[in-house]
Amino acid sequence: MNFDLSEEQEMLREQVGRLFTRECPASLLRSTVDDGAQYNLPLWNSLSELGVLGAVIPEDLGGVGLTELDLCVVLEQAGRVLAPIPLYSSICLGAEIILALGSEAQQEHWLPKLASGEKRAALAYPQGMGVLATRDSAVNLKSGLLSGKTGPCGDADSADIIVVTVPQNDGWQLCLVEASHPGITVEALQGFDQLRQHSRIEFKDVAVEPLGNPVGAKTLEILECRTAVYVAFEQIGGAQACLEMALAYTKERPIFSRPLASYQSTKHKLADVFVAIELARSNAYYAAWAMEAGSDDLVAACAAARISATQAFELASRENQQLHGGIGYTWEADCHFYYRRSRLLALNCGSQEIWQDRLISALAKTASGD
Amino acid sequence: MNFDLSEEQEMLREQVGRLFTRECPASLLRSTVDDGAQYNLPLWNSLSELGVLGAVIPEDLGGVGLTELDLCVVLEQAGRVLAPIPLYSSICLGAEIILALGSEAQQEHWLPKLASGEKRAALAYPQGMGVLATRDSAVNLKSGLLSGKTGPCGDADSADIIVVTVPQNDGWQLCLVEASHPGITVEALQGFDQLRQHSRIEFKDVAVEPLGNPVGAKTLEILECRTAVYVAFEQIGGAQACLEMALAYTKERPIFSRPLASYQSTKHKLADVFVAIELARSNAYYAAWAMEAGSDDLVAACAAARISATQAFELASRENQQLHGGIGYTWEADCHFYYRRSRLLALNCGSQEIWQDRLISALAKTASGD
Amino acid sequence: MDFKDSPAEAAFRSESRAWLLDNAPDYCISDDAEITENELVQKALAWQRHKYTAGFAAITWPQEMGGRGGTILEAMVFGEEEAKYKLPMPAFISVGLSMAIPTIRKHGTPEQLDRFARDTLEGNIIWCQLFSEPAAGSDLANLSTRAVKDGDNWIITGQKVWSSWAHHADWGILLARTNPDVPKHKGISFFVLDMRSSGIEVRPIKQISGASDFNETFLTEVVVPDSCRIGAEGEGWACAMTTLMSERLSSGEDDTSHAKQLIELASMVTRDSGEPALESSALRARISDLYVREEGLRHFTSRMRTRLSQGKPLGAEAALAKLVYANNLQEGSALAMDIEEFDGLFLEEPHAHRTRSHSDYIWSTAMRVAGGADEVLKNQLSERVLGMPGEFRMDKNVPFSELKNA
Amino acid sequence: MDFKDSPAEAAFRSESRAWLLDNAPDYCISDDAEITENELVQKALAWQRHKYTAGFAAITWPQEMGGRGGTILEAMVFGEEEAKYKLPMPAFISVGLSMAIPTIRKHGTPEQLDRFARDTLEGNIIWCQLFSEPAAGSDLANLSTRAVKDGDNWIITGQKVWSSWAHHADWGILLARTNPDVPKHKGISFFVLDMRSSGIEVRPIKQISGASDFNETFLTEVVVPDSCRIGAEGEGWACAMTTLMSERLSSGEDDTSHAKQLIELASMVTRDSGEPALESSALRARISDLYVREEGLRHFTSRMRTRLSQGKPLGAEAALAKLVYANNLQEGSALAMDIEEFDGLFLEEPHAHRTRSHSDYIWSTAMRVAGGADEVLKNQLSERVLGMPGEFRMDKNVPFSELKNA
Repeated sequence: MNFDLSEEQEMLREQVGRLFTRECPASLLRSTVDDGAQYNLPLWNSLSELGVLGAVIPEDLGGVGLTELDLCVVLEQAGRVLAPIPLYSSICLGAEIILALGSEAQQEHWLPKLASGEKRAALAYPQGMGVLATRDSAVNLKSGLLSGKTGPCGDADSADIIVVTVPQNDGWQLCLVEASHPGITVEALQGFDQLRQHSRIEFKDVAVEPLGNPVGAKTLEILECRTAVYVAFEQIGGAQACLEMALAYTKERPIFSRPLASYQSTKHKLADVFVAIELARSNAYYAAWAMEAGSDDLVAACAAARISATQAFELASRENQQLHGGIGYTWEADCHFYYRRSRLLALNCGSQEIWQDRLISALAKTASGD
Repeated sequence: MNFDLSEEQEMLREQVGRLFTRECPASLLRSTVDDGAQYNLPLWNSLSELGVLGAVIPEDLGGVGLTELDLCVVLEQAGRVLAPIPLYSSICLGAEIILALGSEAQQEHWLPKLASGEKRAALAYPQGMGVLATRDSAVNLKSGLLSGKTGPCGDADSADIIVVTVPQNDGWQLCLVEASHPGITVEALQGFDQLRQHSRIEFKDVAVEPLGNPVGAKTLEILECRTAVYVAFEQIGGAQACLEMALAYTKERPIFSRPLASYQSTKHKLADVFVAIELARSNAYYAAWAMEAGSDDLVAACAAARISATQAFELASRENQQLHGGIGYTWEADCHFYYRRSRLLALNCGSQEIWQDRLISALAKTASGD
Repeated sequence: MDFKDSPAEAAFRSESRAWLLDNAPDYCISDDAEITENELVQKALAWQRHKYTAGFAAITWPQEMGGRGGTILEAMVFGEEEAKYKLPMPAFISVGLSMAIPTIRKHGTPEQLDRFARDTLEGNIIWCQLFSEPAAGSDLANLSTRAVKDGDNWIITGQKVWSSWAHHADWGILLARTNPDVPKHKGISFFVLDMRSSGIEVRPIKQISGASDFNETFLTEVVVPDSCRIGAEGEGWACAMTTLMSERLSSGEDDTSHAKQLIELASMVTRDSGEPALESSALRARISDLYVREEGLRHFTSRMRTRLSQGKPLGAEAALAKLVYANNLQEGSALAMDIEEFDGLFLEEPHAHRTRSHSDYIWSTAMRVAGGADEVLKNQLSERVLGMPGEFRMDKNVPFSELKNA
Repeated sequence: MDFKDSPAEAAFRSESRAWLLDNAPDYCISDDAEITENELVQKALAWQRHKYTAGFAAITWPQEMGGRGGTILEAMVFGEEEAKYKLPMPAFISVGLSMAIPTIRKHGTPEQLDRFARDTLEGNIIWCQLFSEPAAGSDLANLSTRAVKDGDNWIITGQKVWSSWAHHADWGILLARTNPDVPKHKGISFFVLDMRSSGIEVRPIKQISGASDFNETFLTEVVVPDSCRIGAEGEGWACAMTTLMSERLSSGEDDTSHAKQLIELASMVTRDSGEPALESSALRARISDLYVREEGLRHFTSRMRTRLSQGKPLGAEAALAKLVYANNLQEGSALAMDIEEFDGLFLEEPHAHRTRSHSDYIWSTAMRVAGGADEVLKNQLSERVLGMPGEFRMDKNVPFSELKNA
């Protein structure tokens, strides 16, 4: 047993972390908001040059053929600085689905481009829950033509291709379409998180390519579980950043002539945050291992990672905001970016209630030996 | 508007409080446990002499004809010292139900005796949820004969009469029977709370008197709502006692050469307890008023009182136990009686989930104007 | 105990209701009205003036001050009825009526009271508050704005933050340090500051909401006559306590039941099963928790008002109201988003409630900090209500000028 | 990252499993066995002796001390396999192996180690711990048991509490104050105490569970030879830290998933609707919360063990394990009662799990306090892991004899 990052992963973490620290300072976040949450192309290119976008894409498809945990390490660092790039949308959703379900031709055509960062993908949910496998759908597919307006889709504005799920008979059909199709309208939404653009996508009789045959709920659940682990690492990165900001600020800020950090209420609050993060991190590591190993308890492992990461980020972002007091309420402080982001990540791939339900159902099934 | 106890109620509170402080010291609790949770007759008699047992029973039925809030004041004081007497069982359950549903003859026969404390009643639920109106029942009534073994029944060992609910067609039949009936076996249970004896009662073809006609769920809900408010006051009394014990102890106990009470973690913990108690108390006052006034929002008011009192007592009893450290873990300390009692009162008249469901259903109904 | 109006209260309620029905609608501003800040200010002052004419501007103030000489309960009754209309009452109204004048009344001279009370009541003065500084928030007494005596004047220099409406204000209430050589609570004095004086620069603070409701106010050698000092030199801390206690009482008055709104929302949102979201017991549990805290707070406030109306002193218990209110707001607005799941994060027609939940989730962070942070309020409750020992203080008896962070 | 055994670990696991299969059953004690305390003690010592003979008694100790010279991961593997049997391992075993001997090894002389190490390993010594006192729990350094030098001996007088198995023990590890005229952490020394010495009286403490698993130990002028002092005079605090760090690592090892048990329970309990309780999303939410904290802790422990196995130092992070474990136990046992509602409060056949939830709910209060209360652990995490300032201490440089509460 060896439950830690490998040396190579530690190096990757440092390398990616340094890149983000250098190229994604908080000033970039402020200008990103001013620019309407456009993603940052230079940052995207730097990351692409590191070669990490293709971490889990096989080498013969233009990727690096590393493990899921390597990609998770990148996500954690991106989450730490709130990097305004379509990493999650293009790689963890788009490439992930094409890799799982696309035909050989589709994989050969798109994955090298996604791995290099040259093209970008986005995923549109069929409705507003952040869940793939729902019966409720605002889009429909008839004779290969897609119509309707999707749920919120992250990074659609920067996407070259869009992946859509549509309920079909007893299962779901995943489809792929180029964003430039004339029957597509991308309508930007005003979101609570100001750093990642979301849109609804309206399709008017758009011919789409199927990504394989229709699939069942089980297949989609596994896809969503994997996705949720990537988000969990983003959340943990964000939570960790909040903890560090709060520590730095409270150690400096005097109140009643001693540092705010010297008050037991501050200490216990941040100890609670630390505990929440470490529990979440431990669950996330296990889930990443379970993905890699294709472990039997994949669903429970991923759900646990998702649930505890959401709790940790929510707590950390709130209490970081609180400890920054009046300063934290000013635009010049950085806490608010995390405070808003924590809400986005809590809901962008299924609410806590959805994951709690999945977790318990999976455990109950195991217990009854189904 | 006047949202406070009246002067008379303040006097009642002091009078009853003094009696309990004098006649129910913690040593009485220890001996009660040693005696197998037998109720304390001298204490019962003292309370009866004050005349408060009949607080809400009309004067022409041997009572005092005061308001529900007066009885609540007594319950709070009983809860404060964990008085080992069947006050709740006999008065808030037994007398309450007879007063609501009994025939004139039944009321005239039993209520004066219950009001004087000469006789005592107990309520047996048809199953193990602490709820009257359930379809699930372990007892059944056929041709006036009751059979089966009930859910846990508090104070059955001291009861002269037992009230039972049985599902009957679309409603429920409440029945009354004398405890001395030869077809009745009272089987004492080993309960988590060591100060109030609970039993299952086994009926073998026992002839019972109906208490009025079968009633519907709505009638039982109102009875349970009223009951829950009495329990809420018991809980608030218990929580308040925990807060006071914790304050007294932490102000005295030095840790690192200063009082435990001077640590901010202790201060904030007890501030949280104080807030929980005051919110619960405010809800409970309102619910007592709603009972008295027969207000439209009775169900929501009582459910809110119940839910917040349970939260307050649970929190207060746990943290009181925690703040007493190792001492609190010894039998000679008093915290544990409250720690155990808080669990009893959290479940003896319906769990949090049941009351949350009732609360939201009642509010949703109001909102939709049903 | 009675929640209903007494006959006298009921009569006053009818009177208020009738008067409001006739008079309020002209002054109301609908939610979607497009109105400039200046128009808002003028409309608020006009409404204040109109209430004054009719004797409703300050129910509990004595008649000789221009008030009605009524009871606290009457003031509550009028407030409840007034709240049914969308009337313009920006913060500067309460800075004047609930902070400035009560402080002047308690600590100032009769002349000072004459100068300001009726004018404030009549809507002739816009007030702002100049207390907090970058290094003096929770630790307000740590303020470093200096006031130096110069003949009959004070020369004041420093930086104040979080002053709303300072850019419109006629007068400000100001705390400044008049003596740095005594411990920090003892060297502070309280002034009223003519905002037209030279040397005052007001800059908006951009908030995390994107708006700029607050300002930084820079004071550079502003000349303030000694006649504008309220209370004795060094009595400023006591004055500030009067001011802030009055504020504490007025906050938390918004008794909107967010829980009830959430129930309505959750009964309209459907889950993938086709059932309303409200069928979920997990959601019911969360809404219940919010409801019992909101209702508990509402009834707690009634208990405190009853106490006040009986002439009993109000302790730090009032801190409870702000503490619970701010945390409920944060929980409730997060829950509103959760109910609608991913969709709940996006502002779209016709979902006006989302605008509210988003801004509440942001604003709650200010509420948890402003006017006593959660942590300060818990200290107050534990020390002043529960009698627990004060925090260890190393700044208590040290002259301000010798403190490390001064 | 790999959760599976390496080939070497897998081989050792097979070996352990095979040996246990052949040897453990004879020593097991079933849940419903009626067995006296003495029989339990003898059976535990016999099992210890048997493991020793086979080389499994102390996996990580060097062979010259009687250990196996194995790795921490091997110790974990053996522990996991051993835990599958109901073997008798009362606390005195770990007081000896995980506290007394590691402390003697680090701070004592070679002679002292020779005297105790192998005998402990062979199951010839029953150890007890004599650290806490009525006024020295979280503030352990506040202990007032006095040791006064008398030639080559120490005369020790004082009262110790919370010593389990003291009434059976052969030897105790003891902290006593050898110099009251220096600050409190500096005047303490560490001794091993022959429990057969005269002047020792052991009295059981009745606990809130009704049982008496712990004792008060009264020491009255007990004569202890100086050769029983471990480490230098005044080095007792450092010794105690060694002892307690070893304890911290061994606690929280019980990785029962209460959440999984609750799922099983809730799928068997039916609600009035006829549905299993587990259908409730409110309950699912509560069980989920517990599950993710239990699983998180399990994997956190694996991370810490990995660290140890890499020879990296373990910081105060280990405090996290005890903190989370104790609180999970309290939440989980309350939840077990809640699932069965009113019925859950009563012990009845065939509901053996209720016995467990009742005793866990009681025992969790001890767990939240013993070996570092929640609050102490949070202080440690914030100070030692997060680098936050220490609590203000007025006792730091004051001689013990001048402290108010001494």
